[in-house]
Amino acid sequence: MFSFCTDPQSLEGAKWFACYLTTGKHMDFYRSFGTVLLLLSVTAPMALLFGFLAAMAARAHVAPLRWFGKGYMAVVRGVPDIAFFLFFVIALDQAIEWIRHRILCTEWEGPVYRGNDFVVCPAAKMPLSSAPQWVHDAYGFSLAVFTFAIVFGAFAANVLFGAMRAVPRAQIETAEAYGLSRRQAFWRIVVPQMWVYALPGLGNLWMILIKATPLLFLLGIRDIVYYAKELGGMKTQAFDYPHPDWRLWYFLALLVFYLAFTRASQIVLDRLMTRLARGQATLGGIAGNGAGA
Amino acid sequence: MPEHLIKPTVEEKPPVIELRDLHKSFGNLEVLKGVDVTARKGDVVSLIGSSGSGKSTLLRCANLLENSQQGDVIFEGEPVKWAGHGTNRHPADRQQVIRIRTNLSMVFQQFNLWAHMTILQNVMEAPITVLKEDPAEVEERARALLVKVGIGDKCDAWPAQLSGGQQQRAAIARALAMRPRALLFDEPTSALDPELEQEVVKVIKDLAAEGRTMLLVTHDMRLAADVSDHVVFLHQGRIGEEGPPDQMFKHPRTERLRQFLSATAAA
Amino acid sequence: MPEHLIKPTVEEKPPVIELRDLHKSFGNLEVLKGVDVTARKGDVVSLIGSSGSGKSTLLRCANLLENSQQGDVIFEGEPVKWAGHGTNRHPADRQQVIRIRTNLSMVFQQFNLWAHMTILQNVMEAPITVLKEDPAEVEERARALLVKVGIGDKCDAWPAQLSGGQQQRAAIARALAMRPRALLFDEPTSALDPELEQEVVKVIKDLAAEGRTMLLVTHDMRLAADVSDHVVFLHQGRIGEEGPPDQMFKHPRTERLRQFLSATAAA
Amino acid sequence: HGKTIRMGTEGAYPPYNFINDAGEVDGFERELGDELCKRAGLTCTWVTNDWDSIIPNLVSGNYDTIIAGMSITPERDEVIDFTQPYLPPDPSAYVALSKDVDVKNGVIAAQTGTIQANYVAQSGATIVEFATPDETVAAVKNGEADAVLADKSYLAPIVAESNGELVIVDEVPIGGGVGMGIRESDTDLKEKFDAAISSMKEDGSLTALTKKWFGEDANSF
Amino acid sequence: MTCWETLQAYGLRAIGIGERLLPRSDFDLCQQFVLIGSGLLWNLYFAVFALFFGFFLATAVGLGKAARRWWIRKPSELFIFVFRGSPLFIQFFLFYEAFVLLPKMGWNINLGFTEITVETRWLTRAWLGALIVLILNTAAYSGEIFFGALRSIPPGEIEAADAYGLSGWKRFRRIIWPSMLRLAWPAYTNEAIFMLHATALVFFASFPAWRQEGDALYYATYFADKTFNPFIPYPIFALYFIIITLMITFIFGRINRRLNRHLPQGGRRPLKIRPRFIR
Ligand SMILES: Nc1ncnc2c1ncn2[C@@H]1O[C@H](COP(=O)(O)OP(=O)(O)OP(=O)(O)O)[C@@H](O)[C@H]1O
Ligand SMILES: Nc1ncnc2c1ncn2[C@@H]1O[C@H](COP(=O)(O)OP(=O)(O)OP(=O)(O)O)[C@@H](O)[C@H]1O
Ligand SMILES: [Mg+2]
Ligand SMILES: [Mg+2]
Repeated sequence: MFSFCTDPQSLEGAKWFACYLTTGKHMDFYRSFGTVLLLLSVTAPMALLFGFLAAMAARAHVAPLRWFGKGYMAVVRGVPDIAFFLFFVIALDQAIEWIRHRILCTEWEGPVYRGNDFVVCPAAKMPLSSAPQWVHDAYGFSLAVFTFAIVFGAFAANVLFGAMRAVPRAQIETAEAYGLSRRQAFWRIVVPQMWVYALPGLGNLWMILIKATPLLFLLGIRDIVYYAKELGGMKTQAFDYPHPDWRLWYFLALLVFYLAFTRASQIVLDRLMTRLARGQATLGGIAGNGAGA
Repeated sequence: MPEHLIKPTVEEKPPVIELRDLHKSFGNLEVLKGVDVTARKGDVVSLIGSSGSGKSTLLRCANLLENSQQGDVIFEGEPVKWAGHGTNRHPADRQQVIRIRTNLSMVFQQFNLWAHMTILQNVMEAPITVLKEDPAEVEERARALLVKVGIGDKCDAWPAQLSGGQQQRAAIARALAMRPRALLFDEPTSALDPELEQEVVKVIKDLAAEGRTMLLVTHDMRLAADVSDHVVFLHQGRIGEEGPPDQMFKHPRTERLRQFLSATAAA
Repeated sequence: MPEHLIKPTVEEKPPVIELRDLHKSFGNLEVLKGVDVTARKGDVVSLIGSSGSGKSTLLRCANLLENSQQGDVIFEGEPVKWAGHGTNRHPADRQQVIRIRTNLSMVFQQFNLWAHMTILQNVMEAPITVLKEDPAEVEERARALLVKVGIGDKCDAWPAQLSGGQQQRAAIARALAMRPRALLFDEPTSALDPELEQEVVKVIKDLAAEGRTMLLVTHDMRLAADVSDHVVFLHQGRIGEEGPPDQMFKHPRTERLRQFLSATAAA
Repeated sequence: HGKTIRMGTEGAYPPYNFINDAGEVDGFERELGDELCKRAGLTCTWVTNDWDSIIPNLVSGNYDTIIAGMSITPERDEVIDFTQPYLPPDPSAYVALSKDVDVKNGVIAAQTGTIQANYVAQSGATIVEFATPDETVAAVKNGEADAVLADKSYLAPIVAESNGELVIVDEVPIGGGVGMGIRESDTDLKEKFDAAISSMKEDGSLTALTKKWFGEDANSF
Repeated sequence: MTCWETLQAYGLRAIGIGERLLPRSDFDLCQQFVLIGSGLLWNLYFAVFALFFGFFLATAVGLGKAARRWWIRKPSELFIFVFRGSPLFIQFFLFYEAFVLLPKMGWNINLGFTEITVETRWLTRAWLGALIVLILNTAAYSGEIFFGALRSIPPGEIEAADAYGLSGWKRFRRIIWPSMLRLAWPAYTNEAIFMLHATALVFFASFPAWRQEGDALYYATYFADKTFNPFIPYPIFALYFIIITLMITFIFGRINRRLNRHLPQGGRRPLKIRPRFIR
């Protein structure tokens, strides 16, 4: 990075740190913050969409649709996320390749499962083994996003389902009394009113999503926690910049990042809540009285 | 009032809301035990009766918000189609229900204004989304209605910022904006002062003159006497007595009604 | 009514609730613009006025549920101590507030029953936990009160299962169970039929005879005329006129009150 | 042919493999792997994967070889195939704060899921398992554990740089040699790498490479 | 080994009772079910105790955050902010580092009839150290839930309480607390589920496992590691958790129904759901 960094062994003090903190690996570390933010910004809307669809399914009058919605919520919510990430992504990847194999390689001889191995024709590999590395990265990233969206979609569905039910019956009844159809009452009354009830839950979910990003490494993506562990671990003389176990400092840095990020999110969410709560009397409107103690 | 003056009028007008032998229970509590009510075009039918006698429940059954367990609900000659039996009975045809409700507006005892909309939006909502009317035109009408009920300055306030009486007037404006063929009023003047009550009386009379049909639940005997063509006295889930207001209030035939009314007279 | 008959009575009784030059705004909207009201021991003071004139707000200020921005609230000669100024003004001494409220029960316009308790529990709650009375004794009294207001059979129902009028009566019973020295009623008969209204009138008169003081907001001029010793007409945040009911209702002095009352007379 | 061979490694086990300060895979196996690919005439790219799922991901085809300091054990051999070893068995070492620690009965730290953890569990000592090798060493330093058992080649530089704080107490031979893991169905690839390893063994370049990374007195072919 | 023998040998392995050595070859389904199931004891232990102690702390913290006085409110806000704002595994890491640095000491506490020794060393063990972190963590999350519920209690009901002279502890105990609990319950149910899930992180990323005694995930990873097949142990692990989650949902649902018994059926309002995932 700096011109004086060519011989790390000779460096001292501030210069040493200047060089140390600008190594290629540190640069990757800083970039991984971007990866995390990108993941969040893609995953959140997708999870919300999944959640909304599932919540609607769970309210549906068609029984199989309802079972699907409720089953999705119950099962995915029941499984700890770690377990989900430990085997679901591999399964998902295999499923995709298996389908491609079925479509693309009709004349392929031999079974797909050979003993322990899962072997599909080269044309069905996802992505192709000849593809450049960034395609592999993008594919891995998409799988991660999709997995996150499925998991968080279940929780979002639960929040939205509850919020839809929290809208006072009288409000919906009145709409129906005025001839709004179920669908109209849903879109015109329930959906606008539910956000007040849903936002605390969704906000919470967003906070949790932020803090779930360390699981990315389980999905083969190098995130900030991976780098913090990597960089912080004890470095012997085999490295250019040897140092003892510094994980504590790296983790403290992560702590600061997470606290700052959640704080910023909280401020935005609070603003949003104030906007939404306009007019709807209950929530916090008369907070002063609510306090005990 | 001479009988011969009323009879012919009643017969030539077609019935708009008909309830026949309506039964409704909440769990073990039988609230309606077979009630028949008919409201003809342009008529105002008042429901009176002591607290808890099932007046609100009756209105809610007429509007199909509550499923009655037995009996018929007939709107403009078209009987509601039912599916299921007993406590499980419910309307079979959603389209029919919506069609009926579009022509039948209700003012709730607790007002039930939509909390996430301003007063003006509350009034404009149904005409625009249900009747698909032109928003600009609806807005003009809505503002006029709000001025008419005396809260023209509260157009942009939220429901939670209004006093009880103001909310009630907004609810009335909302019902009128639909220009329905029939209206259900559940104690529309409970939170209003006498001045405003007179306004509401005027509104109801105007509506009746336009040929709209109304079912009105009220505790205010003067209101009932003032606007009704027909009064129904509900007692313990059955009709205790019914008839034209003059007869009901001046010459009650049953002991129970006489007793009920004596309270008003005593005051 | 001859003046000399009223004057002495008024003077010998000590004031229980006194509001002096009370001001209250919501944001830019000035609802109370300097109001003085005095209720003496055993008196029933009625507040009348059009919808939105600030009657509910006045009661809430008297009970210290709403912080007024200026003026004094005096209960049994003891002025409320304030801290802060303007919109930030609030009572300085929590103990004083509690002491005052224990002796001052309120019946809310929206009833505000505690939804998680049965009707009986609602009535028994405050006497047992606040006044530390004997539960068995309180229960007996509570049941008697509920029977008195006509919902003895609803002791074990939840508030959400009651009709509007039943809830209102439960709220009245709850207030009476405290045996307070003064009561605040916000439209206590809005959901009641004439029969029940008469019951409430009787209750109020009995309470007055026992020496309890009452502030009563109502739209029902007959009720006001019937029970009040003194009537206050609120108009646009100020007192439009006040006086004994006979004078107020029969010989209103201001044009505004005359107009307000004409609606009642017209009916 | 145009197929690119994807080389899977862990990237967290110096000096076998690690991510260097430039953020690239580095270490003994990086150099070895690149040389083997050259000799076998293959194009190779490097992929890192978490140790826990390194075999399942090979089996399901996310990369084509594992070259991650993996000892050849019978259990692993049941699931995947190994090339011939490119490193002889590396002894494991007990490291403690003093020489007189009882490694048979004391509290011994090891990384979860390693052959050393297995060994300690059977040895009769009380085992404490940590998620990373760093933590095992830290546990000895702060007194949580009496000693740590890990690959000697991993521990040796740490001991050397500890200024006498840590000492090697004992050595035990565990595990077979280290080889490349390859899918059982991929016999073709296995042959190519076997041939390349043989050629490196023959011309002495493997020994040179081993000495470069593991020191002069390291075992090698 | 028959499955019954396996159960006898490994049923309580996670708490140190039974066979000392884990199975090391010829793994069968029964072993996987039994060992992962025995590890579940740890997950249950952590979840139950963390929720129990956390509940009281959470009530205090939630009330604290709603308090008028700044010197009560600020510390509660800070507590909630720090523990909700950072991932659980970082909390585990930092606490473990701190616990390790504590001097290793023992105190003898005389209870009159018997003497017990309290050692700081225990703090570095999962059963105490991790439990403390979990308690603090759940207290922060539930505290926020309770705080939210406090703010959505119908103001009319609190006003009525004020108007009748109910104040302080009485007002809280009789009027606010029941309503708060009712409003918070759906969200609190989620919290309980997440607490259960969070227990899987104890041995996975932070505290060391002694004598190969770990939680369900520890054994699931053990088998995945030995058989190189993630598709059996992890789904078993998931299945166990789904079952327990359903049980929690059922029990909490029962309580919820009781808390809501005063509302007409169909009109129940499961207010504010605030679920959470990993922290
Ligand atoms: N929270 C609030 N925010 C803003 N304005 C309010 C609020 N509460 C009341 N107001 C306004 O204050 C005025 C007086 O309200 P109040 O409830 O005291 O009227 P009222 O005399 O009791 O009327 P009613 O007889 O209709 O109940 C009304 O114009 C109302 O819109
Ligand atoms: N959801 C419910 N569950 C159980 N009982 C109910 C329910 N709703 C109403 N009731 C009971 O049904 C009876 C009739 O109630 P309704 O609301 O129709 O009375 P109402 O005639 O409108 O009385 P009011 O004049 O007091 O409003 C009452 O005794 C009430 O307790
Ligand atoms: Mg009613
Ligand atoms: Mg009012």
